[in-house]
Amino acid sequence: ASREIRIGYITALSGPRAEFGASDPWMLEQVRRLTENGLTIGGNTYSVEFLMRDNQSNINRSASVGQELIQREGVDLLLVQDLDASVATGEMSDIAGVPSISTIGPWQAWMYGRGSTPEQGFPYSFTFFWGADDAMGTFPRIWDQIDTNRVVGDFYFDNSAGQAFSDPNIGLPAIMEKAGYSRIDGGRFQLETQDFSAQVSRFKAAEAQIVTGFGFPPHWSTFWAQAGQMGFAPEAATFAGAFLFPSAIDALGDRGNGMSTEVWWTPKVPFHSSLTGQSAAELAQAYEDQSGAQWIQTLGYSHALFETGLAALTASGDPKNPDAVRDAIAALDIATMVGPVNFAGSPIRNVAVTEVAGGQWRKTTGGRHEYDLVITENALAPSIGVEDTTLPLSQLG
Amino acid sequence: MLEVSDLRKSFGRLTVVDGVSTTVAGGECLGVMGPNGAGKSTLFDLLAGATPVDGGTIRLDGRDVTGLPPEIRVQAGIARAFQIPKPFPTLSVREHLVLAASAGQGLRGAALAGQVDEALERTGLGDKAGRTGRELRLLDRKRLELAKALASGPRVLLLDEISGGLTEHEVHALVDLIRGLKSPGLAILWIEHIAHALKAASDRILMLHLGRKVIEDIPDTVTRDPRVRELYLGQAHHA
Amino acid sequence: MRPGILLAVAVVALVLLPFGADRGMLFLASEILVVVALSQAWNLLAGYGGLLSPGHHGFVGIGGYALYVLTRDLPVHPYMAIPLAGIVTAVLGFLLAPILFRLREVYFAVGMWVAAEIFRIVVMRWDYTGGAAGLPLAAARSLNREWMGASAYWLALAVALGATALVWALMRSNFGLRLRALKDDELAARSIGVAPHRVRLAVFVLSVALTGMAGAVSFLSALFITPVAAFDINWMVTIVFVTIIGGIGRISGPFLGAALYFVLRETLAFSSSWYLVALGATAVLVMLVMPGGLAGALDRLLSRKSTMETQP
Amino acid sequence: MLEIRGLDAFYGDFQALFGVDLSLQPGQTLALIGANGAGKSSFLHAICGMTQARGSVRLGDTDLAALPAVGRAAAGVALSPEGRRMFLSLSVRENLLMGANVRRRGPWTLDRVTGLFPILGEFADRPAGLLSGGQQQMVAIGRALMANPALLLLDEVSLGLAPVVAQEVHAALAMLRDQSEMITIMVEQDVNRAIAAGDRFLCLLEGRAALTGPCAGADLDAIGRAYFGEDDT
Amino acid sequence: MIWFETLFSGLTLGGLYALFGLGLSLIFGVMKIANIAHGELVIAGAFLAFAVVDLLPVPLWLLLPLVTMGMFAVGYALQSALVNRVLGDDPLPPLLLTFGISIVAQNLLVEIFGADNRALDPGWLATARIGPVWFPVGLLPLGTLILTVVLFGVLHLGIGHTRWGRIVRATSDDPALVGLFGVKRRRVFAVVMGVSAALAALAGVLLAMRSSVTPFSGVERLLIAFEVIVIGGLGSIWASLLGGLALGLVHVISFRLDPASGLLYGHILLLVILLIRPEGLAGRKVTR
Ligand SMILES: Nc1ncnc2c1ncn2[C@@H]1O[C@H](COP(=O)(O)OP(=O)(O)OP(=O)(O)O)[C@@H](O)[C@H]1O
Ligand SMILES: Nc1ncnc2c1ncn2[C@@H]1O[C@H](COP(=O)(O)OP(=O)(O)OP(=O)(O)O)[C@@H](O)[C@H]1O
Ligand SMILES: [Mg+2]
Ligand SMILES: [Mg+2]
Repeated sequence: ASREIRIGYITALSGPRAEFGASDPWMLEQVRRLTENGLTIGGNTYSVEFLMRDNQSNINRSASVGQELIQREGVDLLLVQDLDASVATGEMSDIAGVPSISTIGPWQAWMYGRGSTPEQGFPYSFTFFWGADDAMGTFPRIWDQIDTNRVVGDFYFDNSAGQAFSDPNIGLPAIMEKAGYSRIDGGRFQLETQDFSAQVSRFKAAEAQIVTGFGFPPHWSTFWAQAGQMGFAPEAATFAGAFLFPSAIDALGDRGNGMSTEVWWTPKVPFHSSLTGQSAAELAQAYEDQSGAQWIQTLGYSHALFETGLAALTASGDPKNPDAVRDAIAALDIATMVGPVNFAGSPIRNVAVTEVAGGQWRKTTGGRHEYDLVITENALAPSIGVEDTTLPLSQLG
Repeated sequence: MLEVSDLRKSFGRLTVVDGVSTTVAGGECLGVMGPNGAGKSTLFDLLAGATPVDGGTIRLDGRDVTGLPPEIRVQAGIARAFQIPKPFPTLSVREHLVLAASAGQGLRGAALAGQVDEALERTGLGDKAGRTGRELRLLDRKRLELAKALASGPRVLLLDEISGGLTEHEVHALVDLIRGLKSPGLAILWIEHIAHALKAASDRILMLHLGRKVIEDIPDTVTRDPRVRELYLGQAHHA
Repeated sequence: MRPGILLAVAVVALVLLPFGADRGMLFLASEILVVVALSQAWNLLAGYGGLLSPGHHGFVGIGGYALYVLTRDLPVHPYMAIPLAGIVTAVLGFLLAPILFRLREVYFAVGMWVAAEIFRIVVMRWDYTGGAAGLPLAAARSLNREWMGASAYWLALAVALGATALVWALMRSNFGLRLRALKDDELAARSIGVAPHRVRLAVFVLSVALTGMAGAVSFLSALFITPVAAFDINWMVTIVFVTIIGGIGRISGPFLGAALYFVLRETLAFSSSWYLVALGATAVLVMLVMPGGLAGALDRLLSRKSTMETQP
Repeated sequence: MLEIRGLDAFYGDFQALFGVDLSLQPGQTLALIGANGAGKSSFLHAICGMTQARGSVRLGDTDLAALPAVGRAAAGVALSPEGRRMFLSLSVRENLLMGANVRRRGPWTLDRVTGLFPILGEFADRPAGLLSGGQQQMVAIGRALMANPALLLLDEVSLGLAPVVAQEVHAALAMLRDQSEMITIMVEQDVNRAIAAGDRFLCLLEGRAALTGPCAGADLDAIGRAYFGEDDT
Repeated sequence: MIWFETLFSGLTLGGLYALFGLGLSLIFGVMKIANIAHGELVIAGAFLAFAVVDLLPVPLWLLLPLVTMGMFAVGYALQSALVNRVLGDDPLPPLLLTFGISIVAQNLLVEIFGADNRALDPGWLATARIGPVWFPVGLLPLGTLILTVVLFGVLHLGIGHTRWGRIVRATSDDPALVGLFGVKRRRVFAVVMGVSAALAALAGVLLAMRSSVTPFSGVERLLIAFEVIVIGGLGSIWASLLGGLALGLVHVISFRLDPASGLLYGHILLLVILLIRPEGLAGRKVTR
């Protein structure tokens, strides 16, 4: 048998989601250096070859690079850092019998979208990330910290994640109701939507003081500008997906101050890498120093994806045997850059649920960056320290 | 065979065909003449269905064809050779005729080949059957117009200035050809500016001016008519 | 006779490819064949029929979804569902034609594009088709894992060669003559008895049916379908690039265009956006120096060579 | 003066003119005649730069052959084209003003042109496409005059004109001829009328000059034979 | 009240749409070609504005003319260097050429600026409101609408009532003939493409202030621009304004009633209009 392990890595380096993959080339460089001398598994030393593929933010391209990696390159393990790509390649990995691990995408979207259930699971594909319910659960706890009339307007981008977030039974509507918030339904919207005046006027007419939902930065910036123009000024704006990256907040100018969001990872989380021993702050610092860019939330999860993959290969005893690798992933329970990733003890087959906190973007005074993400809520991630309470937007101005 | 009554057509404010009526029987050739812009080609457009009429009726063998689209009229037997030849640039001469015979008359196999060969031979295009429309010179383009019309197995044949650009000699040959086409099953309408040719081939001549019929009679009467001399033939022909 | 034998050998070689090639090559070959089939179908409508459609990606998507929904809800084998997908798209095209054929030129083009958008949004909104989240290929686990790659390849080959043979045969038939005449000059064609609606309807339905089948084949190996993937405008970008660069209105066009397209993609794919820049620049360049595309340039080259050969 | 030597004209591979020579003095009018397709329009097109041509064309001191069409217009060549070619979305006045676009000095102004063709003044604001054929012919001629040309090219002057209108146009042209130094080349289907209107005539046959000479006392029979290419024998 | 707001949003969005369509319809009217790169011209305008404000913080009143002039130059250069070379009887070469340009432009923007969403911060203007308290309207959308109407008016006058406009219309009517009148048609085409690109760029900057753009946003703008000119009808400048306003209204109303269907009702509107009037609302019948 060949003494080389081939690992495929799919991410978005170009296209509309390129920001999610922005740190990946750098990250891969780090991991390559770490595995330069190969891995010793079950007494054999294997050289490690990484094959990174850009899916161009395009789901078709994801499928074809997935095919290419599995069929043409014959990879032993497929790592996927993109929800759309993980859905597209998950089936291939199951059918072709090549183990895959993915991240960055609520696990419900990944599992239900592919027609499976927590009891059933999948033969070869795995994912680790937080769930839509957990992330959404942080939202009412953020709002509880400020004084409002508890009327919330919500609207969602219509994709698989958006469907999970807006699901009436497991999504935000149910969670808000349970937490005692009344809901003004702004519906789902499509990618090409350029106008949110309908939602703004509906929320304004109902005197909603909180806005929430899910979407991408451009959707929010359009909504937020129109809200300003139409004189709608809520006390809290907590929108999943749109405030992940500092650049999205920067793009809002002064009006980005006070946006609140779910937090997957920040340089402040108290976790360490199982590969390098680096702390989160050190990882972010290294990235910022070497790339000149600001840290992004995906930095932690990309790193954890490599950690999980390499740990599984090592634990398998025979990395060239797909079934051994698959069983090793299923038995995995390790501490990573994003906290514990535990497949072994998970009640949901093929899924390890990670922690999620809540935070608020605040304008810094003379710091390195224009905005800073301040942790304000940590019920599901107690190891992440709370820095401040959430402030109402009217106080931040 | 062809009965036309009170045909009208305007483009915007410009009335081009203004209440024209006539009949053409099988075996007959009706010559059509008139100054430039008199509405001759437009009259043919109306007969062939290329433009919708504004008023009036067209009957073929008693059947009203006024509202039918051009392709159905061809199938009914109204075939036309255009004044400005319109060959299909990428089709060969033979393909033009095959198309005309199959689409126009629904012919297949040997009957089709026979009809195509006959049209080629009659128009003297036999040696050019393989050329594409794009390669043809003006004269051959005009011949092809006629050949196409023949291949579609017409009952009414509309010929629009097919002799333009021909030498005297060729015009005589054309007159002979048209005379030879005459048969009880076919009515011919021929627009031509060369008066003597028209006179030689036609049984009657219809003179149009400003979209109206000026006169319709046997050729000798028409060419002697003072209105025709004034409006169309001009002083040169008095000599 | 010689070209005939050559062609037969080429076809046999293509059919036998799965026994010689590894899975990766086979997959690439299937991808190429799908693109050839799509371009040939588009070429039939645009190149021979003169109807430029920027909305064929809509039919790629419908074909793909037909495969997924049919195999989910009916006891149909996925391979059998491919021709059925062609029938579904053909019926849809047939129903749409009365609206679209009222339109001309730009209006027709925009109408086609908008129709594709409507397909996408409806599929996205419809729970029956899985909505925005998409559908897995329910029947995938019933497929033979060993032969999956080869079967997908053979299906792609069948659709591509079928499309090519169909175009070839049509263009040699009476029907092809009518089509060419209509494209050259509609009025003149009607004046010799060609019924434009019937002819156009026929090419339109054939073209979308082939497109649907090619779409179904493509999504067969994807194992998962989403509206975004199925109705991706990039299908159109690829089809237009391949057909026009290759030489629109020529049967060899889609082959030559696909060859260039995949050479570019395979050699430059790693530089992400630069590969697309190169693709666009190629399109610009080809239009500047050989507006007839590769096939046109090749024709001219060959005819020059043959006139040179016949000269003493 | 206009001096043309060995003029060939081409449409792609097709040659429409073969070595035509011509020379005209200021103020002269040439009647250009010939059968359908003889190359009359091609001759005019070759002079004004609308088709590929070879040979020398000099107007006064200017070597026209060296200029593109735009430059020839500026040098004083104006054409009233066959089929009139109105700018359909322009009004009659705007069509006429297009003629003045090259901004050459001279006697012709909007007022003088409408003085020559009063009906054009009346219809100045109508879209030119709505005018009758004869009226359009007047616009085309007026439009060419507006350039104050040194060389006026008139293709098929009386095409589509009622005989009485044609006579008016010819009367106006005759007046022009007597009043100015402008050189005119006129294509006219009616041979008799052409000979009457010109100082010299040139008869083309299949792209070649078949016969040329002064109009005064021209032999109509010889012209007829040259016209149809019949042998004298 | 809500309906007034909807109406207002619809009209202002429609104004922006009309501006997308205006440049496209100009090119189509004059050169009879469909400029596939039109969407990218819109986006390029926005990115040019980003580049300018990144380099030096110019105020808005200076930014707009700077970007407009810059993109005029780009349009002029594109036409004279590339598009002019493929103009002819066959409509396909210009189509594929502009298609190629659009792909190149899109991906060059990605390489230079990255794939991020970017918006232009119009400062205080972003949320400035005027009008009575019971019906405040955003100054930015109102300004956009007014600017659009003014631009349509200017173009209408420029095309219809100036020497330049006469030359453009004459060139459009008969490009082969205008040389005889001393008109260099390639230059006319280049200027027209420049104007079209400038209008597109202006629309792009306004779009970037209203929402945000990525280098990939061109295709959607192109479809909207095509819908605008087809709904309005080809052949008249004002038709684009009509088409834009109609489409904007339908979009906003349908976002209100059924946000999840996105642009569906706009698309259906288009098909219905074309079904009733195959030449668009105010289009001339295509005579063939
Ligand atoms: N589609 C059209 N739109 C507007 N006017 C038209 C149209 N077709 C023809 N005309 C006008 O109708 C009149 C008659 O044209 P027609 O072609 O019938 O004349 P004709 O008698 O055949 O002349 P000729 O002898 O020159 O061929 C002309 O003035 C022409 O300009
Ligand atoms: N654009 C063109 N392309 C190709 N051939 C052309 C073109 N224009 C004219 N010809 C050909 O050139 C020859 C001379 O044509 P031209 O138009 O100069 O003749 P003419 O004497 O003006 O005839 P008419 O009396 O019909 O106007 C003809 O054989 C014609 O077919
Ligand atoms: Mg006529
Ligand atoms: Mg002529």
